[in-house]
Amino acid sequence: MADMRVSLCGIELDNPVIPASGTFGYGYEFAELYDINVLGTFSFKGTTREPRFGNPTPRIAECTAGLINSVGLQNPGVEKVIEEELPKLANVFHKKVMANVSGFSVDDYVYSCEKLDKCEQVGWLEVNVSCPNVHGGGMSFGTSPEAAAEVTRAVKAVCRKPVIIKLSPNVTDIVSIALACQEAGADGISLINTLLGMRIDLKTRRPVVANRTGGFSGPAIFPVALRMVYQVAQAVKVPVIGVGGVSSAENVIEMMLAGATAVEVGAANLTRPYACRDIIKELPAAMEKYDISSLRDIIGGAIHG
Amino acid sequence: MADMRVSLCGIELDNPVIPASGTFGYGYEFAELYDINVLGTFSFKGTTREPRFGNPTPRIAECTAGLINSVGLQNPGVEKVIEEELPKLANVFHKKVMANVSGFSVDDYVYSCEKLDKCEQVGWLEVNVSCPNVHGGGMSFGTSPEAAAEVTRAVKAVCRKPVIIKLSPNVTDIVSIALACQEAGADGISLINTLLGMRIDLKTRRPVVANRTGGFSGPAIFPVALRMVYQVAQAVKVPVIGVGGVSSAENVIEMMLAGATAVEVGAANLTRPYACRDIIKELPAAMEKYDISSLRDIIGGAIHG
Amino acid sequence: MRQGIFQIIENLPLARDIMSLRLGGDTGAIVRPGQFVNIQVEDCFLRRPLSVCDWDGDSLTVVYRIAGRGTELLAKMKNGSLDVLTGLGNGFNTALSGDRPLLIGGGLGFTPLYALAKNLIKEGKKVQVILGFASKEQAVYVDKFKALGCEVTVCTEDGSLGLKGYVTRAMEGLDYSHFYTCGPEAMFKAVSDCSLTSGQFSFEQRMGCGFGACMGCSCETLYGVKRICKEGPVLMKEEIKWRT
Amino acid sequence: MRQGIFQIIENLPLARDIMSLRLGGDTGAIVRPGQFVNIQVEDCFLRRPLSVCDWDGDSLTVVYRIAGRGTELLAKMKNGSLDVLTGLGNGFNTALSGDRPLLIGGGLGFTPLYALAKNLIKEGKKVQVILGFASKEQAVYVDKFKALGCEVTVCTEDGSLGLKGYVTRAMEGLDYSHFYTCGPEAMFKAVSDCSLTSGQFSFEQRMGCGFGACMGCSCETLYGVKRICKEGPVLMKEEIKWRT
Repeated sequence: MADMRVSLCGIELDNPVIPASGTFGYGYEFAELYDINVLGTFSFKGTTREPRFGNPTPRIAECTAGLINSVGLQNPGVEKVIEEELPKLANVFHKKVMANVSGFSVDDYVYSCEKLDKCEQVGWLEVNVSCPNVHGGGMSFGTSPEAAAEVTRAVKAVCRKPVIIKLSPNVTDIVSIALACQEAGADGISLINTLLGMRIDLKTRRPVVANRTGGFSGPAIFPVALRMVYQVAQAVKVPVIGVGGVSSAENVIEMMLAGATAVEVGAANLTRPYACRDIIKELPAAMEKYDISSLRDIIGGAIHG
Repeated sequence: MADMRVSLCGIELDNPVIPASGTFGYGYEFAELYDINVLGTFSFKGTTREPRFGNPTPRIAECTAGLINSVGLQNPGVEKVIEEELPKLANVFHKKVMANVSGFSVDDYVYSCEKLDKCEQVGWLEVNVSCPNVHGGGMSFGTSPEAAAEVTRAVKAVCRKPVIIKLSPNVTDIVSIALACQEAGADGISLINTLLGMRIDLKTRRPVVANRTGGFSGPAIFPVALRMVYQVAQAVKVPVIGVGGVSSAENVIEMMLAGATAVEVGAANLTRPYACRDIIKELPAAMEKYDISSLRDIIGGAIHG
Repeated sequence: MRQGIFQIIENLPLARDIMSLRLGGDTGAIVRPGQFVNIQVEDCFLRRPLSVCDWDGDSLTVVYRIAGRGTELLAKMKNGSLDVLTGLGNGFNTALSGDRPLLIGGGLGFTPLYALAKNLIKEGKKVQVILGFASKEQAVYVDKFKALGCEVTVCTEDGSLGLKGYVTRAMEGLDYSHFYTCGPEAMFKAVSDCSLTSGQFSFEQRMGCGFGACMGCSCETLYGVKRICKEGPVLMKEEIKWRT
Repeated sequence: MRQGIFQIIENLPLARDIMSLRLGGDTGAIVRPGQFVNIQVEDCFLRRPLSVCDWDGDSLTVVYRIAGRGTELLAKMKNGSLDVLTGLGNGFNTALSGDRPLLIGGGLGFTPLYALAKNLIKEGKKVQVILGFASKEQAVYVDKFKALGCEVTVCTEDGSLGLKGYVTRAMEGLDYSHFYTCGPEAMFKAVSDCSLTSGQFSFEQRMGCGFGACMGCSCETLYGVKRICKEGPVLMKEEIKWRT
């Protein structure tokens, strides 16, 4: 009997599969398709202090084995999320949810995290210091150890629940940023957010997305995500969530061997609405194929020796 | 009649297609397959002061839409390249070739570049400050503006021919590095080198390549390369060579719209030995499809407006 | 929304670069004209969203233009099966049509209007249709609309068929109870301006998922933000915020 | 080296996870036993290098183990065509065989040895063959070697067929003029140590291109660096630098 359970910052997950923020809305679209309680948990749409429409459209560009999005943190704002989205979510999801938070100032982060930390349904806060879509916004926090640590420290000061910092891959030395966040009290690190990418329309000779550049995700970025997870997992003591191009049970196992305690699935949800349910279904067979009885046992298995 | 000519640092190319260093050896393997004089030029195998075997094997890992290599600059050393490889090349290639140089100290770069600069066959020096495979080696030069500028300045001091600096994408701010190189006298910038990536073998639970991590290339990285070319081309005045995942005539045009004066083709040569010849053959039809009479005219076409 | 495997029944050209694709499979999720399907094309990462032009219990038809890599690959498929998401989007509201609805299609915009016309005719409405095309060569589906019993006016930009000019020219002096339109966004503002009644517009936008998960296709309306793929693609004239 | 499109004639299992693939096409570039082909499998970025087991004027056969995604996909292909690079690598040197060559195959290592045996028999040599397998179930091609007229000794690790133990056990006391071997690298050192003559080893390595461009498969020999795909896959006993 395959044991898929893992413990993420003191909360046990039935399995390590977590839909990534921005690819799963607040859960309902998918709850109409399958019982989302099969998930380990999910990270809801990036939430900010104020409501945001986000970037102008078009916001989507296709790539080989991936896509670029420049949604730009569209969300109803933290108050509405708490008053409207979470109660609705309670009807279809009975596990702790991961609250994904973005901001444009330390105060923003503190304001939103403090409110979400008090919500019964919220199990973890995932603090996004890395969204590449907001000019001069979240990006700056994620590209400097000091800024990332400052956000971490401020958020930790107002939260009782585990705080996971989601890092940007668009940096020279992601390990130093992860270490700074751990030093500042982060309970976990999730990586990677999207790579900054671009496509140009040959007919119009203009960038495909109105914002010109956007976040590149999908199977194409998996090798970069895996490398960074491997580097960070070796350096930090806190749990690491592996994110980036995961689209199969094998990818989940590979991420965990690299050092991930849990794994987020992003772009795959957009092209395959049942992707996460299917990955969870396929995990036991994949575990047997690779002689794994408990997923806990393989976390970081490729790091030593 | 489609005009494919472009001028790269004062030397006219029949077309902008250039096989990238490390995917075309010193040209012969391909000269056995087709007349390599159809190429704009090509960038030969990264050459160092001393002969190098490179990294231990396995050195290759497959990825979605790409591969990871950790060859680690295997080459016979600059003396042998000049005494043996270039004379052999002269029999099959009658255009100026691009000499790709790597090093582990400023002196290394100066030593090799000074010698290659004197070779009649060499048209440009492409200085690789970005090979991610050599621990503490080339990587460090490519990740700091100061170090990249120092190498540029030193090489320029001993070279009469155009010096093109090849940049690493594994950085937070590639524009600042490109500007530092231009400031230090670089005649051109080529980007991107490979992204640092990794794969793990689920059976052995060990990294696939012996060196653990390696350089990730192929169509998967095209959107990241295009974005960086777009950013750098806007910032610098010198010509930019677009490199990264290019595998079709459309990709060449997209790179040029982003600001590339010429385009290097890498991984595609490895899986499709005739890739560059085919891309050059397909360019006129692609130009007609997108209403382009002269490639020169579209360089940077997506930047303004 | 429902995910299903559909068999390719036929995939034939109607005109230069215009293809008609008929798929066999479970169409149970399609409940209104104006909804769309999202088709996974091999070797493309994203699905291709296409309006349903016509459907019955076990088959559906989409009409698409060969415009890029995805549709080029799709056009090459002459048999086999496709992974398709069906029943996407809100679709048209036929309850608002009144007795003499006007349907206005620009270019391939006629596709969702065909299923709509079928529906309205069945409901006993007097359906007037204006179809605008670039030229005669592009003018497809005209006879099919006529065969349904619609009163059809054709306009072409070059005058090679029907009225010379845009669809708005054909709207002048027409008497209608409500209108439904689909076509290039450039046409929408003009149609809205010269329209005498309320109406419904079917929008297009680049989509990541097509079922409301990614927020890639959002647009601002006078009544808040809507997702073209979920609360759209059909918006009411009164709620549209025109880009100025 | 030559690139060509080959038709799948048959792709059948010989044993559990062991497949035999016969391809029809231009084999003109294959000039020596021990050379390999590099096959493009759909949905895989890199080609799959496989030793040629047998070939004639217009077809070739490779035998492969279903070991990963690429070979899993390849095993599913029952017809259609494949993009194949042929005539890769140096191949075996038959001129050195002497009158009584010994061929030693470990696991699927027999594949290049089959074409070699055919060749040597044609040249009138007395060919002795040792085939090592994990067990009886894995022991394929034994009869085919016998049918060529070879003197075949089989070894299995579990003793379920022939001698119990490794191929080196079967080498003891044998009289031979030269040897050729292919199999797991772990077996090579043992074979080299107990061999009485010079011999040739066919190596395997992960390859990027298969034709000498990427330097991905290089190895150090006593006589300098060689590319397994170009100066190899066959190396002489005397030049091999054993990893200690």
